[in-house]
Amino acid sequence: MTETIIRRRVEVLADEPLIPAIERIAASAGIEHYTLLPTLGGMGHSGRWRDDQISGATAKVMFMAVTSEEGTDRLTDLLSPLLATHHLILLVSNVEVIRPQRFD
Amino acid sequence: MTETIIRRRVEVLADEPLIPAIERIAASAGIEHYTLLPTLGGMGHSGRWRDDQISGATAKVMFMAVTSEEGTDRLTDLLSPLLATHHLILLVSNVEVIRPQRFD
Amino acid sequence: MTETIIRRRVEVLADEPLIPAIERIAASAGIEHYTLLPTLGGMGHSGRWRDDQISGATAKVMFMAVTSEEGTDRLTDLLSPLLATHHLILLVSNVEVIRPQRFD
Amino acid sequence: MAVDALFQPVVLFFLLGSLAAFARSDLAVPEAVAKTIALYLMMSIGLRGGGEVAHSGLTGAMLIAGGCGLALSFLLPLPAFWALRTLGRLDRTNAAAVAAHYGSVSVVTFAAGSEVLRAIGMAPAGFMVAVLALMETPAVLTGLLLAKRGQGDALAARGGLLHETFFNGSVVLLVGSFIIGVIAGEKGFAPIAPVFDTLFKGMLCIFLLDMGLVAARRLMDRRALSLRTAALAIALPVANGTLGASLGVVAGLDAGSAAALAILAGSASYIAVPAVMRLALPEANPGLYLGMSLAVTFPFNLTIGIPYYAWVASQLHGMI
Amino acid sequence: MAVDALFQPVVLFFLLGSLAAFARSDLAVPEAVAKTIALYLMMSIGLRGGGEVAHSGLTGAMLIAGGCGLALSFLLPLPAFWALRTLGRLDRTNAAAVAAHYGSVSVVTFAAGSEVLRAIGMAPAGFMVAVLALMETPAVLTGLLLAKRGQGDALAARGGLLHETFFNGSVVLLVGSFIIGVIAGEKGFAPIAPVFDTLFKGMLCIFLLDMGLVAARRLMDRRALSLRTAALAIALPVANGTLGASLGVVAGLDAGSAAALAILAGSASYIAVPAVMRLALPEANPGLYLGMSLAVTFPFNLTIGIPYYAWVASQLHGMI
Amino acid sequence: MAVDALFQPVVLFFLLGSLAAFARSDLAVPEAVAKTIALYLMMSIGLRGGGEVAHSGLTGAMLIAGGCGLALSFLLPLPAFWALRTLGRLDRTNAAAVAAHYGSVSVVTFAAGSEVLRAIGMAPAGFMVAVLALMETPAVLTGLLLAKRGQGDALAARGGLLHETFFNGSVVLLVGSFIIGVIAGEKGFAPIAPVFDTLFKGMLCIFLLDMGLVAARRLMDRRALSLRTAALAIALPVANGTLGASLGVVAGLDAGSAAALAILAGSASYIAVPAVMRLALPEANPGLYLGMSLAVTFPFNLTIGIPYYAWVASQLHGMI
Ligand SMILES: Nc1ncnc2c1ncn2[C@@H]1O[C@H](COP(=O)(O)O)[C@@H](O)[C@H]1O
Ligand SMILES: Nc1ncnc2c1ncn2[C@@H]1O[C@H](COP(=O)(O)O)[C@@H](O)[C@H]1O
Ligand SMILES: Nc1ncnc2c1ncn2[C@@H]1O[C@H](COP(=O)(O)O)[C@@H](O)[C@H]1O
Ligand code: NA
Ligand code: NA
Ligand code: NA
Repeated sequence: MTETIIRRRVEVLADEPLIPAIERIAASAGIEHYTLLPTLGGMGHSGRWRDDQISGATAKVMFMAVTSEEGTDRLTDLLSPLLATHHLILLVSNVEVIRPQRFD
Repeated sequence: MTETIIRRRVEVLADEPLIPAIERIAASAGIEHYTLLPTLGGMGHSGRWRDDQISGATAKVMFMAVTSEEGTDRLTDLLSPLLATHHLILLVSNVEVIRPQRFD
Repeated sequence: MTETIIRRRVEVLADEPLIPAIERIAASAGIEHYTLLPTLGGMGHSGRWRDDQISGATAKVMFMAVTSEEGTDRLTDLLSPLLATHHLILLVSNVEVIRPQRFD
Repeated sequence: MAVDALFQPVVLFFLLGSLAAFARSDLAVPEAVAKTIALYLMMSIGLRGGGEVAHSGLTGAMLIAGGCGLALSFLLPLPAFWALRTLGRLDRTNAAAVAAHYGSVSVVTFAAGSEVLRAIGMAPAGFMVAVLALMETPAVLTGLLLAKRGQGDALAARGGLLHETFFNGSVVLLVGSFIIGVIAGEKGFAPIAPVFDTLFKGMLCIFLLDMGLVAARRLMDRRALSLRTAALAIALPVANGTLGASLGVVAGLDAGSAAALAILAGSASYIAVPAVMRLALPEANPGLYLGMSLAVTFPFNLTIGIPYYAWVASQLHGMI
Repeated sequence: MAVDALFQPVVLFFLLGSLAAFARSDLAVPEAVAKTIALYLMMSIGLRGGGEVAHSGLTGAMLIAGGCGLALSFLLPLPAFWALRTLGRLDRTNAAAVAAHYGSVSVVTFAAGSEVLRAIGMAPAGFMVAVLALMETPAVLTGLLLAKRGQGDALAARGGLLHETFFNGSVVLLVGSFIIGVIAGEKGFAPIAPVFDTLFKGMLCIFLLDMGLVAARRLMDRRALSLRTAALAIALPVANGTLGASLGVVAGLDAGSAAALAILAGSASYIAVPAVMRLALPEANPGLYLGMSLAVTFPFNLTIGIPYYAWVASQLHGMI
Repeated sequence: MAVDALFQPVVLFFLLGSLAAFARSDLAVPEAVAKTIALYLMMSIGLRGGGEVAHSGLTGAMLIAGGCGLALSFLLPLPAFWALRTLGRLDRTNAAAVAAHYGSVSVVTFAAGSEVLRAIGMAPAGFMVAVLALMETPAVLTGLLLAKRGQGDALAARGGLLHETFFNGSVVLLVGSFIIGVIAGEKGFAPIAPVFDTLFKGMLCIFLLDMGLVAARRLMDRRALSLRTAALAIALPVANGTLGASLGVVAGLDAGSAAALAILAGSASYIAVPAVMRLALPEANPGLYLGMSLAVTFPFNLTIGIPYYAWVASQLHGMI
């Protein structure tokens, strides 16, 4: 049986125009590898949004990175002051991977 | 280090025409905030489906909400009688958030 | 309160042309049911990619299946020799379901 | 005539799509584009039909055709339901859902059929587009009554399914474009005709390429179709189409319009009705009703049904 | 004239989209296609404007119009900011963000307006497309200064927001297509004219159907708009448009070009500026600025604003 | 001539896309639309080529051109493989994968090249579209033999890669549309010509705008290209194109068709072959083969290669 090791899955939901900035901040937290996932819409404190794309300004993208505990902490620390002002959602959960050295 | 607190991530995979109804049911369970995610296709007991969109009837959407244990229980109770008849998939997992008051 | 039972969520991120093969391998591991999710882009050891679709060759798709511990082990064993050569990402996590018999 | 119709590029692209899917090719038309072409076809059909009505004005034939269409859409699900229950051995819910599809109409079948009728000198009247719009929804109501499920459950739209039925996107767009066509008239239509008229047949080719792919993949994916239901997916359109042609001729419509009524009666919905059924009768199997209407009836109509309906209508018309 | 403009298919499709959304229909134009049509409209406007400039050559009127446009875009945010602060009771950041939208321009309003002007014999000069391009960005700079946030925070683009502002996709495409139009000239444009000229109005119909859906859904979704801000979303374009018409006439532009300048001044951005603001002033509420510009000002301009600007410009032009 | 070709809107939009990407603009053509335009271009090329063949009938030149094309596609990967191994210092797998791309062809390069040839009075014969289709796949087989990997591993398509190769979506669509063009003939093509003929060049502009964005972003994202491989991505098309022109002239083709054969030989696949290679040789680096074919060879061919191939072919043709 292949052995698996626990890493952290960090997910950040952010407005599309902010994604390049999120990528830069993640890199400065040592998180180089990530995947971007699309969304369709949602509802939050700032109301209902849809990915209407006429103005890409309100479309959101999910940034997802599997990384170490330390990487997660560094990213969380960098992002937490921005969560409220930039309407970001930050979620962290456990995930098991094989080839753990790829997710540090 | 920023402190994180555990909440519940509830995911409901449903046919696109049912999504407004899922939103209403979630609201009646006290879950006001959510995100909708797209899908491409899948395979289940009722066979293979693809998001061909000619008839949007078979496209599915993932409803995702981060909420409290109680909100999760209320939504699970409301949805569980409908799972079989409406071909819904309901998944619940743990997720850590900061600013926990936003996810109640 | 509706009772939930723990199953495993297996996620495989793979190039779009490989998805039919992943489906076949999953079936041979006894995993018949799954959902496919779209992606937008990402960054890994082999560099930055975007879903430009002109050549579908570099678009990636997320294969997601909720299954039993045993199904997960079988799939992990079948896929792990391929992870490095085929640039796959394999993630496993816990998820609670109701109607557990549907996720075996 | 029938053979000629088979060699139109529109039909050939449908065949190409089907063959590609059967050969397990990875050919695919992106969903967003296929959906947009469907919207485009409805806008174009509505605008052109409305323009013709603006030109011809309100006529008696129009009211007669509308009455025939309404009657057909309300009543066709009844014999279909009976056949699906007895010959098709379906349960009540599935039989009702399928019956609603066959009482309603397919916009693309109408579009392809109109092109064929025009090509053989049997152009239907412009108001047949209004009949098309009228026929989309009544069958859904009959279907729901047959299923004894006017109410729906916790997930069904509050405020009733009627809303979902009448404000379904494709119904709204078709009716709206028809009205815009009437208001705009010939002069208003001219500047947008390069998009909504000139491009029509080419767009239909791309759409039917996708329909071929989707229909064939659906046939291969689903095991919902039995031999019985597949046979009914051919028998129902033939019966309904013949009935439509007869009613049209008896009611005094010209041969082309009677043929168009036959095409409408013989066609089965696969855009508007499935979306409503998914909500109204969630226990009904989409593999069944989409398999029948999209994967069997549509290809049958496109290749054999349309020429047959035209032939029946012209024969009957010649007899009176 | 004004009434005529209201019955154009373009406007009717906008109404159809709005009504469908208000009736909670599920009608939707796929986002990818809506975005592509927006790109197409910019390419088409740029190419055609550039082609006309290639034909007419560089003229004095062109420089004057460019100067007027730049001045308007830089300065219009100032009175708007004041009105939004005092009458609209907005905080500094939100007032600055909204003011930037009203100083900048809407490409689709310009497109629809140009069609109307052409239809009533007041065709604007080709170089007004260049003025459109010039007016997109200066208002953003003024808006950022008003918000006292030239710098941005940790998330704001390194290297400054100016880059984001000037290399915003729609700005690049409009300017680039204009230059290509100038280089290609009439002869180079001919083979691509079937796409970028002949199809223009029909494509605009599809786009405005979507705009109607999006604007009405936004109106229903968001509670960001108060009566005060909604009223300002009508008062600001009227004031700005009147100012634009006056400046254009005084500066010696022909009546059509002065009307086009009025349309530009009266329109509010909902494509380019929101994307920049989301990055530059993330605390500003997108529900507010998109609600005002897209859900109130755009429909107002499309139906009432454009005919009004044309009327004002021709009246003022007649007076001198 | 060469300079003229550079100032076509098609090329200018490619440059605009590249510049926008290099300037890190957020301009983007939605993927679904870019993919659809690719499908459209293949349908259009196939239909028009088939129509011309239906008109001219089967000729000897057609068979000769087909034979030349097959030979080139099968054999060109051999010297390319050698050059990539020795001069490019690539390992066996990567060299084989890249060689397959250069033996195969680029549909869009052919499309842009045909327009240029037509514009300078060297229109290629209609059957060159069939040659294009013939040349897509043989190179893949040679490439797989060179990699000694006909079999594939656990993930490779069961039933062999041949299926994936021959039923690749773009191959199926091109061949299918060609056959439909032959069957439909001039009369069948007329009603769909407004879409598949009149719009062609405009659609190509939108597609090349996207190609410019994609190619330039790929150049910036990937570090897979060395100076050596980038140089080979220019040397290989020049060598292959010269060979193609010579073979075409020696085999007795007219100057235009020989030039088209040169363009095919000199072009490198970036749609069909990468999709197959991702499955057949997953260890090969897509950054390398897409970087070379899409980001270097395509822009080179579009701007310099096509005029060069036309010049070589006409020089050689004049010599005999
Ligand atoms: N509890 C939640 N669960 C899932 N998604 C959420 C939740 N809260 C917010 N979101 C998403 O994040 C977006 C921004 O949230 P907000 O800043 O509260 O408006 C929302 O529109 C949702 O898409
Ligand atoms: N075990 C599973 N893992 C992931 N997705 C599933 C699973 N079971 C069902 N699904 C998804 O849910 C859809 C409906 O399931 P069913 O009702 O079983 O047909 C399927 O088509 C899949 O997309
Ligand atoms: N640590 C990670 N977290 C999230 N996604 C990843 C991670 N590593 C790789 N990926 C995704 O997997 C793709 C292939 O990875 P690689 O084989 O490392 O190039 C990347 O382009 C990312 O989209
Ligand atoms: Na019917
Ligand atoms: Na303005
Ligand atoms: Na080649």
